Amino acid sequence: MSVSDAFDEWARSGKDQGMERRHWHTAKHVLARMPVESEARSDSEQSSEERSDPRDEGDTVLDLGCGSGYAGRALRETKGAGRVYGIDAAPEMAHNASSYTDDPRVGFAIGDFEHLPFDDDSIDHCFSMEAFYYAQDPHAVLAELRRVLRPGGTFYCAVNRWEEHVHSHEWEELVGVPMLLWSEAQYREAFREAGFAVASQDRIPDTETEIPAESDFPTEDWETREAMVERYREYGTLLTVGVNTA
Amino acid sequence: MSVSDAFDEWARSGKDQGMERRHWHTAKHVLARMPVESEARSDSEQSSEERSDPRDEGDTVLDLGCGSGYAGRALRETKGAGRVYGIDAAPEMAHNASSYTDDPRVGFAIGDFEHLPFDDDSIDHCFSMEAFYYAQDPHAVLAELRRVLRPGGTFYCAVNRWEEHVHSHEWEELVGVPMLLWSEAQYREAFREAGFAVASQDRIPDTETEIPAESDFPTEDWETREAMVERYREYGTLLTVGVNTA
Amino acid sequence: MDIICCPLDKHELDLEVDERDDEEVLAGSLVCTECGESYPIEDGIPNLLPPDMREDAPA
Amino acid sequence: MDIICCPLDKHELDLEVDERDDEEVLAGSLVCTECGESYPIEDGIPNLLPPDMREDAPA
Ligand SMILES: Nc1ncnc2c1ncn2[C@@H]1O[C@H](CSCC[C@H](N)C(=O)O)[C@@H](O)[C@H]1O
Ligand SMILES: Nc1ncnc2c1ncn2[C@@H]1O[C@H](CSCC[C@H](N)C(=O)O)[C@@H](O)[C@H]1O
Repeated sequence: MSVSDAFDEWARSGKDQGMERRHWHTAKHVLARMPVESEARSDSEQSSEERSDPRDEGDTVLDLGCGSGYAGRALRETKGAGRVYGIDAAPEMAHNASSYTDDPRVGFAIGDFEHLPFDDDSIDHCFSMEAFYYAQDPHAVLAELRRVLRPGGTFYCAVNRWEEHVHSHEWEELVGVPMLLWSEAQYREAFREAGFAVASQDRIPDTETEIPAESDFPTEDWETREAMVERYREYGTLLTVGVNTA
Repeated sequence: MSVSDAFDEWARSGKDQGMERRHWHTAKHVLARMPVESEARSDSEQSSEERSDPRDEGDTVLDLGCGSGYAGRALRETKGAGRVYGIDAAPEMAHNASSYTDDPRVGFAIGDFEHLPFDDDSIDHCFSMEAFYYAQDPHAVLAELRRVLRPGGTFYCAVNRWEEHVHSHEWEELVGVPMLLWSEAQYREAFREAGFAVASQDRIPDTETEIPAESDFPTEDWETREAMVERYREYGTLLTVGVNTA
Repeated sequence: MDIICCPLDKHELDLEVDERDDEEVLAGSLVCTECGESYPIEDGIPNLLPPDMREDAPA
Repeated sequence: MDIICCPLDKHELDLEVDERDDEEVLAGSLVCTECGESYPIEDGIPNLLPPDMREDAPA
């Protein structure tokens, strides 16, 4: 089964909203850090002719593998982002995402993050949650991002599965599609190789997922309470922030 | 009284260690995010002649207004930073800091962050906690940082006093020295004007400072419990991360 | 969506409208001005996958 | 401290040693090869403040 077939099925059965609810625990902290501007920056020198440039109305943000599209909606509401685009390879995801908002400044498209349908230097910031590791060629994604991001633009790459996070290793088998498993250092190195400066990297704990009492273990998903605590409270989400220094 | 006279007094009475203890609540989260490398980066092209370059042994980090120097010690221990330099305008602070470590790769100097005694392009990352707002000319500090940081280098600027943080407004009067009071947007704008890309900005809550029970208020320092909760749990520390895109 | 381009060669796209309401194009296509590839719009959402990744592509 | 330079003109510094132990220079000075300004080292710690900011500077 292809990744987008798998996620089409998820979208049809409403799992996009389940992901939104669960991912929000850490994604909201990721989004809070993004330096998204709601107005034209004073450093952007624009002639009056260019006044219809979206940038006059705030930063343009791209959400890679957007799922239900919560990130774009949140950045419009909390930071007044000028424009937000969500792309997803699964058509049903993009359709669901589109049905959850009627904000004309939030747009969705079906697309592949290794073949971005955006002009060079057209995006200020890119966010991606729990999607990057589905890339068949992650270096191609980074190269595409480097191309579409403006100089100084940021890539916020958040994943719940990576090498150091031992409890995420079995996921590939569970989901049934191939998944990248980079270490924290590999993320930093690949970002740098693609022409990004690594601005930060850290683990954002999920302090909200409820963890049952000791006596309830083993549960369906967890052998021990200790492992579950480690998964959520310690590993949580790995965030790597790259800045396009081009 | 000058800023450095004031802090010399603090250092003599051991307040440098009190600051370390209190600031650590949020500073440790700031330090955890820093992409400090412990080994030469694969992207650094160095001839064999340059092998004695400190960079071969990991990143070089500068701590501006280092106080007790805890940040440099922590980055050596947790991330294997290659070299760490702490500078402080108060001689007694630099002397105290130096007395707390005998790591030969941690060095301290008395210096002014508006007149940095470092070569161009010699530093990978700069950290600064609760110091930036003492600058008489903050733009000069940013210009100096831009000069000493390598392209792609980061400036981690952490402060507990800023415009949005209403409970920090009165500090200037309490400490008796002039203190900058920028808004979050002013930090972003000044960074960009100085040639930094803003990679992130957020508030890091202090979840560790103990807050007395409702019945203990008013305390010496706080009228209401609500205000104290807001100060620590909500505002905490403002972190702005800049990347030198030069 | 004025910054949208062809996912293959990154050239401009021409819009061909089949159906629209007040706010947006509901059905139609985006055609690359360079390579001529056509990308369908359904229910207002453009499908800008490379053609060989589209659902209807022969497996 | 091989990346240390003069805080004023950013030129190289020459080290003049008055006293040292096995590991470091305890007392001495760093003299700018360009402007000639001298920066004292005391207890192993160089004072690289611009001269007019030094404690001993006339107020
Ligand atoms: N090559 C690719 N291009 C674009 N989207 C992709 C992709 N590979 C996987 N995806 C999408 O990435 C999403 C991962 S699930 C995460 C969804 C959302 N970001 C959230 O946090 O809830 C799926 O919707 C999947 O269809
Ligand atoms: N212009 C300047 N140059 C260098 N250091 C300065 C300075 N102005 C103030 N400082 C120093 O900045 C420090 C602020 S107190 C914070 C100390 C430490 N970073 C901590 O987190 O605990 C003081 O030690 C003070 O001497």
